[in-house]
Amino acid sequence: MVKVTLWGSLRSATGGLTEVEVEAKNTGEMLKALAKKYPALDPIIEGGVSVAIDGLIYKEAWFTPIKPDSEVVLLPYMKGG
Amino acid sequence: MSKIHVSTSINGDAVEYLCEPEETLLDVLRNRVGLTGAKEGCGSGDCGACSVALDGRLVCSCLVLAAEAEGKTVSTVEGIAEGENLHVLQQKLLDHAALQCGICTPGILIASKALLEKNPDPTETEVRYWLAGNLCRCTGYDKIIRAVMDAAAEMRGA
Amino acid sequence: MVTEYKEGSVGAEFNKREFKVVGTRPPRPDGVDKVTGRALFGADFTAPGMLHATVLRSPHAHARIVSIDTSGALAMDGVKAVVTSEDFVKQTSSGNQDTLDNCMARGKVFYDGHAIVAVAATSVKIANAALKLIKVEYEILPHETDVDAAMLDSAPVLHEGRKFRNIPEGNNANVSGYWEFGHGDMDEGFAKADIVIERSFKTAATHQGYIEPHATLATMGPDGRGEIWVCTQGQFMVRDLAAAFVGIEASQLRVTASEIGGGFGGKTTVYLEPVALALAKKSGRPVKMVMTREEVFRASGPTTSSSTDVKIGMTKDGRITAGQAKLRYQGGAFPNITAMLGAMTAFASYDLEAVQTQAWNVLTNRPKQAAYRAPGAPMAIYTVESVVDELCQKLGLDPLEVRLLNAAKKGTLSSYGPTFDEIGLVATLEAAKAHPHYAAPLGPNQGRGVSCGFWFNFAGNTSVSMNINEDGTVAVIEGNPDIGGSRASISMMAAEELGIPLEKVRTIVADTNAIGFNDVTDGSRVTFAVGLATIKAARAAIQNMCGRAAQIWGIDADAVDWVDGAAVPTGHNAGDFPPMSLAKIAADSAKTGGPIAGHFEVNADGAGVSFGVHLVDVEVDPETGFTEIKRYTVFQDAGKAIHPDYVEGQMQGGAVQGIGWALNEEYIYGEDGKLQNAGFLDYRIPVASDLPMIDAVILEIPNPGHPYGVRGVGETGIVPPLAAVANGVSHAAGVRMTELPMSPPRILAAIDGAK
Amino acid sequence: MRFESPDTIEQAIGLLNTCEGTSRVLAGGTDVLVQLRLALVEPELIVDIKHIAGMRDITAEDGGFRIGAAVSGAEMGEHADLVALWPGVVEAMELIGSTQVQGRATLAGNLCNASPAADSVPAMVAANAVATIVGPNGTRECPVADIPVSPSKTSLTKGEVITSIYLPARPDNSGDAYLRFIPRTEMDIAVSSAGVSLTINCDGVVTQARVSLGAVAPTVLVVEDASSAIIGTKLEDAAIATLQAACSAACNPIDDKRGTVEFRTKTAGVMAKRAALIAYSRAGGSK
Repeated sequence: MVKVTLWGSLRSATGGLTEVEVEAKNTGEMLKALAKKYPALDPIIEGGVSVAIDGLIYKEAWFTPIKPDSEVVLLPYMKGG
Repeated sequence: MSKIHVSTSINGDAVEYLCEPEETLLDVLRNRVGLTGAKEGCGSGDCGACSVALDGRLVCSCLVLAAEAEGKTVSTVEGIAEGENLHVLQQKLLDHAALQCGICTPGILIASKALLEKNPDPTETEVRYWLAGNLCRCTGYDKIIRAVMDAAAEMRGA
Repeated sequence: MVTEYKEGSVGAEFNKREFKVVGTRPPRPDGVDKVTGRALFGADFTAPGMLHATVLRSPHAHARIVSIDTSGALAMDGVKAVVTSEDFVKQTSSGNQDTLDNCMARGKVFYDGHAIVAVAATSVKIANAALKLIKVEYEILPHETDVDAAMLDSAPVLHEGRKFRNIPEGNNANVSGYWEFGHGDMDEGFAKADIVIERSFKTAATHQGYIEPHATLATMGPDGRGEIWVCTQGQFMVRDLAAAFVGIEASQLRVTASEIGGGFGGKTTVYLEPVALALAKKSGRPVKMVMTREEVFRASGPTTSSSTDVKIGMTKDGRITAGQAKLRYQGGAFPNITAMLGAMTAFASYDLEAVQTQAWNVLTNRPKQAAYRAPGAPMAIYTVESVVDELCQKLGLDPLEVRLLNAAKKGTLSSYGPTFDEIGLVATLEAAKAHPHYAAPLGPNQGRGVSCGFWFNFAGNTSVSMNINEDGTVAVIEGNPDIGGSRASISMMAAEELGIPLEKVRTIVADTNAIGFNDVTDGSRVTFAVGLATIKAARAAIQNMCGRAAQIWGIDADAVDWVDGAAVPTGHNAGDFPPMSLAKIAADSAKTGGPIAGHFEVNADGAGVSFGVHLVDVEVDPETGFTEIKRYTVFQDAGKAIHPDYVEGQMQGGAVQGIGWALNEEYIYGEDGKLQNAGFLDYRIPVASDLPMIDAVILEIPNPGHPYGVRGVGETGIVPPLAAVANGVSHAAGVRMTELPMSPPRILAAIDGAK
Repeated sequence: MRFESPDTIEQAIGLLNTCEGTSRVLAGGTDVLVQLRLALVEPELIVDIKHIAGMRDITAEDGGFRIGAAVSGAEMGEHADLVALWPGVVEAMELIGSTQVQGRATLAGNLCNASPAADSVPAMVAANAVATIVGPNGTRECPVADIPVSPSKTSLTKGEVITSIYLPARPDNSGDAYLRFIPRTEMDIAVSSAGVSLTINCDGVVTQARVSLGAVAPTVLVVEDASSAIIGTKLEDAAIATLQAACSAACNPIDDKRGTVEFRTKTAGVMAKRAALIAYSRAGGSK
């Protein structure tokens, strides 16, 4: 199981939780599992998110491995100038 | 409406062109003569990207009618280097990394050249005020000012 | 041995090494073209038979388009084609549809300057005359340009019936985005504080202010194949959007990026390109479009304006106990995420137990915002750094000491979620503290301002190819427009990795058909991501060259190493052969298997965040409110400065854009919703005489995610100046300034109000 | 549009007088070309006066200087005697726009543009400058102060052209100065401005003064109360304060994107105070 921290405003999609647990070995699995467990997250994930694993931000990368003790944070999709 | 025939000298070459009465010197340089070194950043004399020397006098070519160039000499950025040899100012801008995007560079060169012809030993403040009409959005001006000061020193033989 | 890139390897890229080319200051490869006028920018392209197109724009801030009659224009001699929104393909993604609707209004105009019709004719003069013959019937609607007013229930609704995701109850229909970040118990945090300051701030919308107006030239033949030449931050972005809007496949559209006269985020989208392509399609002729400066201001994206409430608690010894911010941004008539980025970055410099930020994006009758250098961060961090400064002032504490005491560092749970890895904030603060500037005396009416700044930096999709020429030179082919000298830094990294002199390398920015996909030049990503891909492409080429040498020597490829630009046996056991140079291997390449090249494609990650600290001394004229910048020093973590001159250039340029934002730049709208200062005369960007030299101090705290330790440097520099200048002015004027720009009338009114 | 560059003033007037539509005189062009660009005017005729004899000359005349209508700001700044006599007028002219604009912009053009914020006009008004106007009915002289009548409007009639501006002679121990407030250090339009011309006696007492304000009313204001506040004084603090207050009291500005009523009112007084001190010092007074 990996523990995923969600950004605050996603609370409404998870019944008030900002930390959730899903079974996943990489980011792609994690996102799929999240969308399945919390269907309200599906359109948000579909619309584009970033994932921070152990402090590094990944914008789109399904196969980035997640270790069980990794710090995983779901973040909105970001863009610079 | 018939066009106006203009005979002029651009960077030392005799040039003739036909222009509309409302066309600016900048339009003609870029669209009729094929010299695109002078840039249009504003069209209102506020940015200096279109700077040229007209009979040796620094002007914005967007504020000069093409018809006014009859019988005059025009100097643009394309005429600053001599063959393969860059002008000291050009070399100093490169040495000091005084350009990022480079769109203001032709105007900066023409304006600085006019300054150093008039005042070979300007202070930093004089350079800054002289170039106040040449907007640069990339560099914060620091390296441009250093490059012009350094070019002035070299041209004085200092 | 060459280190293999392993899919998914995290934070393991950086290896400490001695550099030969990286860190030096050679002249840039495109420099001579740019000092001689040869460099071709967006408006410098022409094509035989070319038409010129101009755009009819809305004179109203908000109106329904009842009808458009273009027959008069079409009947005019010299007019070859006219397009409206009806000539474009409806998009499936709402984001793309918004961009298209911004290029050409569909049903409604949302702001003064919104494009409605474009006309292609044999000259600009004829095209402009034709625009006057177009009849548009409007039903004028009430408008709103202010962020707070647009949130009121009484505000006119821009997009009736459109639903936005994740908007909490109680927000009106103009709220298109809501985000929340943070951790910890806020009540507990504020309870621990000895002092709590709560303040509200406003910042005006500012424009990127690139000196080169948008310009493009498009062609399209009856075979449905098109080409576009354009000044853009991303030719692939232009290809994808323009092809989708006009309804052709990506392969049929080739886009070439010209030299670009500044972007700062403002050229990461399309305005003219799809329109020119549609006109070229209709007319069968090349079509050139160049914006006037007025159009750039009225209709290309400025950044957002903001209204923010900040509350911060501090103990009397300077520990921040809690920080809270409510950020309301407007970025024009279409949704955007700038407020979100503001909420994520607001408190990023601090190690906090309790932090909460909330952000709203609100739609207003202004042009669609575009990214502007660290989008969202400058105005958010301005508010936090202003309150921290005021807390220090009230408690009599040194502002740099307090920042050091609270600084985010490795292991800090960031205010936006993840835990920080190696970061350079403490080193940057310490450098500022130790600098002579910080100890220099101040004169009368002078004040010193300090601020931290933060930006994420991004990486993204990147493709690089590298060809080893038979004469021993190297061509690097990349796909990111060079805004500030990136061809120099990319060439330097290629030379470094290959072990050859820099003069042997030439880097070009290729068109969309000549190289794999690349994200736009944004997010401070190019030196990081393209650099990384260049290094990996070089390693691929090196592997190939080591293989050739191994074959020539008759030894295993594993037994060959690459040292100083030559293949060498790994040791005596491998065999005794003199080094075989790149030039030698290249010269024999036809005989050893053919051309040698390396390439690398990746969606890169690991960009590495960056921090900066700015110090500024200002002097305020108490009789006029005029602010003079007396001294300015920038400290910033670059990870590794590949070409220090251009790193300094980014730091200096960012600082000066921020100074402009702080002091004089603003979008001014009248009661009629029209932009009043659409020109460089009254949109006042800093001029040379406004400024002192900008001292730049580069720190190098290596980014673990890059082989050379590079961090992006382009954006962070614009973040601290807003608060640094505001804090300096507040000290000099003796009154806390809470609204940007701090134009002289505003400062004088504050001084007089405080008397 | 038609472009003409006549060799004589008579030809120029003939062209302008017979043109049925809108016409524009072109000297430096720094206003006219911007108006053309923004399509604020679409003239039928442009008459370039730079080829007419005398238009580009600065001539000494009766102790003063006659400045041709096509003399650029840069040329004025390079004329040492002119700068010595009327430094305030020259510096006002040289504040207009950039170095590039200085290469073209003219006193007469700045005057005819009739902007309330024109930099050279308050300085010329303080200097009692006189314009020479040639028209279909002959030549006339007109004080510069009477040329602009409202924003963008002048008292010139159809076919009339300003051919020169005369800056008069002045007594010894005179000085003038012009200051404006702008948000940046360069490249802006004046938010408020002041011109001061004064003469002192051998004791340093002001004997004559003329104070003008720009950008705070539809046309340049001459503030008699401000002049009288300093005549008979050595610009002591009290006199200066009275001048400043008189200037602020005279203001009748508008609120716009460049400044508020309050700001213009206040800074006009500040500019006048500072300009007066500079003019005093130029006249040889010491404080």
